[in-house]
Amino acid sequence: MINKQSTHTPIEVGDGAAIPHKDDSGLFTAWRIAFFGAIILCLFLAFGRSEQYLAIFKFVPDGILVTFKVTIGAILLSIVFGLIAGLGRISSNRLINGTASLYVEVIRGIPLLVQLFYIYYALGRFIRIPDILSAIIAMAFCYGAYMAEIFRAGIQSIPKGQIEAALSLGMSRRQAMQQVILPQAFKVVLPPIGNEFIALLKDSSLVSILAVADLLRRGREYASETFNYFETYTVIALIYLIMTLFFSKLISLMEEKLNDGH
Amino acid sequence: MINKQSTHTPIEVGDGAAIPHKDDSGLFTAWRIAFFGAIILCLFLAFGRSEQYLAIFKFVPDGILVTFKVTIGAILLSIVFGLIAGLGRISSNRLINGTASLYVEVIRGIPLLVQLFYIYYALGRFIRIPDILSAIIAMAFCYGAYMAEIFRAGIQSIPKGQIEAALSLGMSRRQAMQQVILPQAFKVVLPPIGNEFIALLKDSSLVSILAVADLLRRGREYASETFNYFETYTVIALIYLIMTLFFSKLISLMEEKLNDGH
Amino acid sequence: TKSIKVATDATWPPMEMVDANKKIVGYDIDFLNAVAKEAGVAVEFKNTAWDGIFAGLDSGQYDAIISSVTITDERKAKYDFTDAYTSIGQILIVPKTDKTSKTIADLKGKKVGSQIGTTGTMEVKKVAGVESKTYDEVGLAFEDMASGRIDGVVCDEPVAAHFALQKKEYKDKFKIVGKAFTKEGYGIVVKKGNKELVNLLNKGIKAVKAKKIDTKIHTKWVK
Amino acid sequence: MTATSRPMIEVTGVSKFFGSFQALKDISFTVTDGEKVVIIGPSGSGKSTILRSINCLESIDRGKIIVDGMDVSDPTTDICKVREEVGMVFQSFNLFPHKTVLENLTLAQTVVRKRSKSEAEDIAMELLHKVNITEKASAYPAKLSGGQQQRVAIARSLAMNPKAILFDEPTSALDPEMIGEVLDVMKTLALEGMTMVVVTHEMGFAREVADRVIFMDHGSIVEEGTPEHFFTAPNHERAKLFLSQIL
Amino acid sequence: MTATSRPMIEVTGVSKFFGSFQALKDISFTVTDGEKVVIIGPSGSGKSTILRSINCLESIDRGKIIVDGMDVSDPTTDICKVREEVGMVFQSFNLFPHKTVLENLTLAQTVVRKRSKSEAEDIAMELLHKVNITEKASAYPAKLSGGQQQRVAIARSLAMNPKAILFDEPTSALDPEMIGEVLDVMKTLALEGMTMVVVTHEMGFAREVADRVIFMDHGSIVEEGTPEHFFTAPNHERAKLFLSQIL
Ligand SMILES: Nc1ncnc2c1ncn2[C@@H]1O[C@H](COP(=O)(O)OP(=O)(O)OP(=O)(O)O)[C@@H](O)[C@H]1O
Ligand SMILES: Nc1ncnc2c1ncn2[C@@H]1O[C@H](COP(=O)(O)OP(=O)(O)OP(=O)(O)O)[C@@H](O)[C@H]1O
Ligand SMILES: [Mg+2]
Ligand SMILES: [Mg+2]
Repeated sequence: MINKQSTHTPIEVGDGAAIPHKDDSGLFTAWRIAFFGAIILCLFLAFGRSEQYLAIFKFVPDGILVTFKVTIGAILLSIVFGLIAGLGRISSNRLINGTASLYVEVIRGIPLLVQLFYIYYALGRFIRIPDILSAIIAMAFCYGAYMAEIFRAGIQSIPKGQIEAALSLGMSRRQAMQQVILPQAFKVVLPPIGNEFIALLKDSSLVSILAVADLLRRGREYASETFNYFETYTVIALIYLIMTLFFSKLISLMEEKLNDGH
Repeated sequence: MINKQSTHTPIEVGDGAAIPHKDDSGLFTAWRIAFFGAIILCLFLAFGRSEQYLAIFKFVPDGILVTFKVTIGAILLSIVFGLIAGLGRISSNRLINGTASLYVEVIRGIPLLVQLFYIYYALGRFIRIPDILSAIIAMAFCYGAYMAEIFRAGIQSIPKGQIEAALSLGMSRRQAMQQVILPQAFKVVLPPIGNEFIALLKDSSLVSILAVADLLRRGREYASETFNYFETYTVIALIYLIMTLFFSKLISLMEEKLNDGH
Repeated sequence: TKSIKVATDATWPPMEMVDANKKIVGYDIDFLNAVAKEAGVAVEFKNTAWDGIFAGLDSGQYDAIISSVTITDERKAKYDFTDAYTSIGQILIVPKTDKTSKTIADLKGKKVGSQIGTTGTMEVKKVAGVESKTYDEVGLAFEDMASGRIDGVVCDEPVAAHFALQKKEYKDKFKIVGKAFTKEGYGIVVKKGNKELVNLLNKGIKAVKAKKIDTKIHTKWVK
Repeated sequence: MTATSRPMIEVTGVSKFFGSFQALKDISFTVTDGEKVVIIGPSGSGKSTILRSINCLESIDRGKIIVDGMDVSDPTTDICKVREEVGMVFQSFNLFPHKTVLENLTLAQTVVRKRSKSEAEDIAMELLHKVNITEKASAYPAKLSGGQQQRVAIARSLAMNPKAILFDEPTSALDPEMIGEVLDVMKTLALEGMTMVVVTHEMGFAREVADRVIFMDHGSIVEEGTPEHFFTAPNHERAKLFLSQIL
Repeated sequence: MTATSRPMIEVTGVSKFFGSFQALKDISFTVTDGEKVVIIGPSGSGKSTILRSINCLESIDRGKIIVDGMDVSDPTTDICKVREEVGMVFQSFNLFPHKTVLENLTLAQTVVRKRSKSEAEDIAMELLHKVNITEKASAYPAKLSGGQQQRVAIARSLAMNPKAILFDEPTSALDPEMIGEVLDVMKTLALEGMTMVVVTHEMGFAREVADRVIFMDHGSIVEEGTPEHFFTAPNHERAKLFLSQIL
């Protein structure tokens, strides 16, 4: 045996939806059943026996838009935060490194929902920003801590020889980072960023608590007026499912493309 | 170069708090500053200049208890769900495998918050169970999907020769699983389960939406009566931070122990 | 004309809610629109979660709140109110299977739900021995009572009538017991010290009441 | 051929496909009670696959395998029963790393044979003595050398009192200095009359121990005969070529 | 010693610690303009460390390194300036895998030397011609053999018009059949008068090209002299032992 398996085999289970890879046929089939099943169920509900469901489908579309806005805004901003903090995490300056590490450790230690409340309500006292924007900032600030670790790991996965070669050609550290390390790290971090995107799409539902009129909020509004909680949440769940499955497929296709390339 | 780094280097960033490993000195220091800093800040607030904070600290302790109850109940139950679904995911029976894969794919495709609403209120229509228990079941059902993937990966990380050796000694599949594979897989899955525990501790804050009187709910109740939003959410965030940092340290120590063992 | 931004938690039918076109509608909305017309200001409504509705006023995200806010001493200590524009009371709703309970005190050892941060919650908490459960929206409390997880709900009288009478499932299952047991007035909330706005709104409220517009609105929404 | 002529393992017309690739092509041979058969052949010729088929670790697509009177290919047969009667020793030892050497030997005895713990331990110690490794009884496999691990694996197999043992290249994962100690144990077993089917590249062992040598290539049995015949005058070109490369 | 006696690299009393381990012990030597110095020594003796110190990839703890008149160990010196003047070629080539061969050569020219793209490309093509690999200009490094990659790395270094080049075992990651092509390029460079410091185990190259050989062991310079002297009659026991092992 000579113990090939160490006790520390890292098992990777992302917090996003399961991105179906080609080699996992079970998940692959499950993806299909889930995706097309959800779509068919939606159509059936919308045009089936009762008017109720159709009304729900008519009520929520602008919520989907807000969900996208928040998700895309937050992922872009979190990439910025994450890149800054990730570079901070590998900085040799103790102050910068310490600050970045503290940011990562503290943010990841507090529930997202609590942070949202905090940033939205508590900090609202001091700065005045429109609500969708502050929801985006709150989400991005939180996800930035995870992104930071992704960027750090991505940058550190580039062999040391690369930066040494760049430096020995006379480039400054900054130039070496920009021209040599980051372009290579970028490719490495794309799959985990894809995973974070899916996770963020799901977590964006938390902003509904802040009365940001996203998909879930629209559903809750509809339900609170019509009392059709069961029907409404069925539709909301299906719509989220279709969205996350769609994007996880897209990401899995992108990853394949990336691996086919040089 | 002979391209040592593949474009698919898996980067592992758990959804729990950052568990501080010995080899990451930045995070290690950050852990200390964050943990002891948070404790000192709590003490300072509680016994410092204003009575306000002390009142908050007196209001929330039963919420902490509920948070623990939910977290521990949900992690234990999710291990059961996860083990069943994980075994299903590696089953050669197409129906079982398909069902388990579908569970994993669908659950991971829907935001936890939506599922909590759904399971809590939808479940309530059919069976009458107390609120904390239904919150625990809802959380565990969701986390079970992630656990399933952890168990699947853990079991599949055990070399095939192990099960073959057990079978060729006349053991049944079930005996081989119980006596040979699972005890080995157990060691492999402990670290990711630790990570899920921390993630669950944080996500347990979502049950506050279900009117379960956990830490966050208690805080929100207090804030909505006294209007001291800033102070209350500061305290809530600090308490969560101390809890997650404490447990991530505990887990990191346990992992070390485990690796020191044979 | 002057324009003010007003927050409301549109999950409190029939006082404030979102209609099928996602417009914020309800008693309060009609009422404030009438007031604004009389006072000569324009109003813009903003849907806000009840949970943080006062925090938003603190941070200046809007100028006023009209959201079935009962005037209480605790609230008056932190915010300024207009004169009461309607008077209501808290009322108890229990499942029809409960034949004995008449007041909250009869539900000792049981769970009573209400929306977080409302006067209903405060009334429940006053009664020792009753476990208070708070919800983000009052509708979720009714859902939970339908699942048998709680044994009573306390809310504003018009809301109770709306919930208990409008949905068939609830009408079959729940009943209102007794009469309203508090006497409260709803007021419009503004930031402490904003006398100018309070005076303006009070002037409008007086005019609306004088013209009996409020009774028309009342019959439209509360029946 | 030594011993009685009661057939222990009968392989008749066995074919096996992996997808569209045919790993075994109409294989037939018989191993009688007490006989020692050595299977040799180039990599990928199907040697492991035939052993694994006998032990039911692979299902076969055509043909019949009968072990000690039980039809392995019949789905109603209790496979565990068959496996109890036939031991198997793997190239990669496959000891259970979470159990001590002693526990490795007692596990199947208690779980499958339902022996009491003390009885199982007595048997285990006796067998460890036989493979000359008693001092490591309470060690974990990771602490043993490859040769020691393989000897424990053989003892573990013997603890089930099998009627035959299949060896799949038992020495090819070993450093040269450890091969001898494992082969010695196997020779002792052979002398005691155990029925053995051995896949190996150790030609010295084959010559010395085998009653019969089977040469496989591309999933077929190309040549079969006594060691003298096979090593001195093989009929087939492929066998000649193989021997010239390996010797 | 060839050429002028203007010192290009002056290393004076340099010591370097990794934690408590001393990797360099009071090293002093001078390389004059146009001189070719070969450093040899057993693994771990500090050869790479001294090269890396000259190029400022390691900081030194004691002593002084002056390159082309600039004091490397002085914190006020512009390190990039020093590195522009001194090229470095690594054992592992370290080409940029996300850039084509041509882009590998033009990157630093445009970014550091601020040359225009077309000027940089002209220079690059000329150098690729010199290292005899023009046909791969638009290929990515992963498609090149090791020998080709190393030749590109040398060309990349030359593109900055360095006054000296440091080679750290440039051929030891190469398959034997590719070593020649890289050494040929280095010999051409030497003939053209480039100042070179070469760490290598290629004794043939050292004999043929070196003006001086420095032998290091355990962080110290143990012996220094002409190749004839060193290879035929080294003074020190350690040098003798090393030569006997390597030749
Ligand atoms: N699980 C499998 N799936 C697909 N093909 C397989 C599988 N197992 C074996 N094969 C193929 O079947 C053929 C026979 O394999 P087998 O392992 O029996 O060869 P072998 O004679 O034991 O070779 P070696 O000396 O390398 O162990 C090989 O071509 C192999 O690639
Ligand atoms: N970053 C480092 N941290 C700690 N020790 C180091 C580091 N780099 C080098 N060393 C140590 O310094 C000593 C000299 O290393 P160096 O790489 O200079 O040796 P070398 O002569 O180039 O050997 P080789 O022929 O193996 O390349 C070695 O003992 C090495 O272990
Ligand atoms: Mg084999
Ligand atoms: Mg070196």
